[in-house]
Amino acid sequence: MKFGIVVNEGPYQHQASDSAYLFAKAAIEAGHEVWRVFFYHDGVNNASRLTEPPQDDRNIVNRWTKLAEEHKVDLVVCVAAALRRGIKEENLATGFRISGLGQLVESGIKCDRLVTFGD
Amino acid sequence: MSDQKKFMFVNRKAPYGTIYALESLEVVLITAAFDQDVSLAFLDDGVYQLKKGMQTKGIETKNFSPTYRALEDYDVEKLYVEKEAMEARGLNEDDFIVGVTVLSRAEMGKLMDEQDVVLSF
Amino acid sequence: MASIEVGGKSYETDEEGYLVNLADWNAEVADYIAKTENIDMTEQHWEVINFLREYFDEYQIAPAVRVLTKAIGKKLGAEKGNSEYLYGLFPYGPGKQACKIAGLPKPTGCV
Amino acid sequence: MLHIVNKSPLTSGTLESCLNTMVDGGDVLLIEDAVYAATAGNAFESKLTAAMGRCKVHVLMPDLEARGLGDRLIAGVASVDYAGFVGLTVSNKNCQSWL
Repeated sequence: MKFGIVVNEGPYQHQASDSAYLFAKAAIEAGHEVWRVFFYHDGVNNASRLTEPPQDDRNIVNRWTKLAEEHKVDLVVCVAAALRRGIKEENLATGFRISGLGQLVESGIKCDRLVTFGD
Repeated sequence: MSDQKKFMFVNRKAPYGTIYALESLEVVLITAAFDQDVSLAFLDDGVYQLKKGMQTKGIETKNFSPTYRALEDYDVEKLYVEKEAMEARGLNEDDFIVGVTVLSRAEMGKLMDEQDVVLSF
Repeated sequence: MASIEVGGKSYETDEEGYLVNLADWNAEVADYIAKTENIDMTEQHWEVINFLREYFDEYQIAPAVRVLTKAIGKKLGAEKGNSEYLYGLFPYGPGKQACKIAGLPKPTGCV
Repeated sequence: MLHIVNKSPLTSGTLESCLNTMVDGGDVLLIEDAVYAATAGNAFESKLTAAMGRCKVHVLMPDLEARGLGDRLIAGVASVDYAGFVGLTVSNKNCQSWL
């Protein structure tokens, strides 16, 4: 099955981003495709390259990057939400791209299931 | 894109206290451009998003409620308000900035069940 | 931050030339921005610009091109409610270019 | 339809709204702070068990264990891991997160 995932909350502040990641990983392990993860609202902060968690904590941003590299997951950050919150090309982590809200709608159209994580 | 799906946007949060209501409206406007079957559902505190007479000068925030009236131009005409939620907030249809269809909780549940994609903000 | 000089007054703009403070807009500023876009404002251009400003005033959004086309057709007549006419006036798109001249926010939710 | 809820019923009306609105026969999955609803002795227990006649309730076990309540599961609530979560989204034709 083809999955789309929506993340509406920032990393470390809310569990949504962890839940979304673990869901994505489990879906891939079960043989499904995670076609796109769309980051909206404060979720755009998942894409900040400037994130530096302490060494004894999980690195949420790097974890997404790795998922994109290993499983060709398309990580899309909403441009309108990102500009509001200071996420731009220059501080975007590897594997993420900034694009329009149409990419979220497209996920709904093209994927068999769209699962949202947020507050 | 030729395939049309049934999209429902479920709004359960009040405006201004958080940004969800405004950013949800932004997605709705974009979805309309994809020629999908779009409906909006207002439940719980989401009903407050439609209250007319908002005056936001004092909080130095943009009043986005007039935008609900533009939805018609975007061919988004299915706006549903849950009756129980509306009544629990002391509101009635005349309090809303735009025309809506009031549904009972049971009717709302059934409508949700029929959707292909449900986005909740 | 960039800025433009019009009639001896300075107005803040972003890198793409959109006004930062929407309240700064006036007809002279519109004329100036139009020139930077290589557009000579005619009565037909003003019709669209005024329409956009009224629409924004009423609904707090700049309409999508499809919606603008339909609404213009309704208000100014079918011969103007089509994209050939609107793109004829604003070659780079009635969305981006006309909004800029009308002093409306930059459309960000683009598909 | 799969209904995903992530808030404690003791501080938010979300789970109650979900149970009141959803049509009979659906699946409910409790994740994140909603897992507290599935623990024996919580003030929402009777409402949850009443709903279990009309729908199937599942809890995301890793979230319950993380909160130190893995051994307090109300009888009749199904326990799933993330693979089970994925399975529920597959077996239902659509899903909704009650945010």
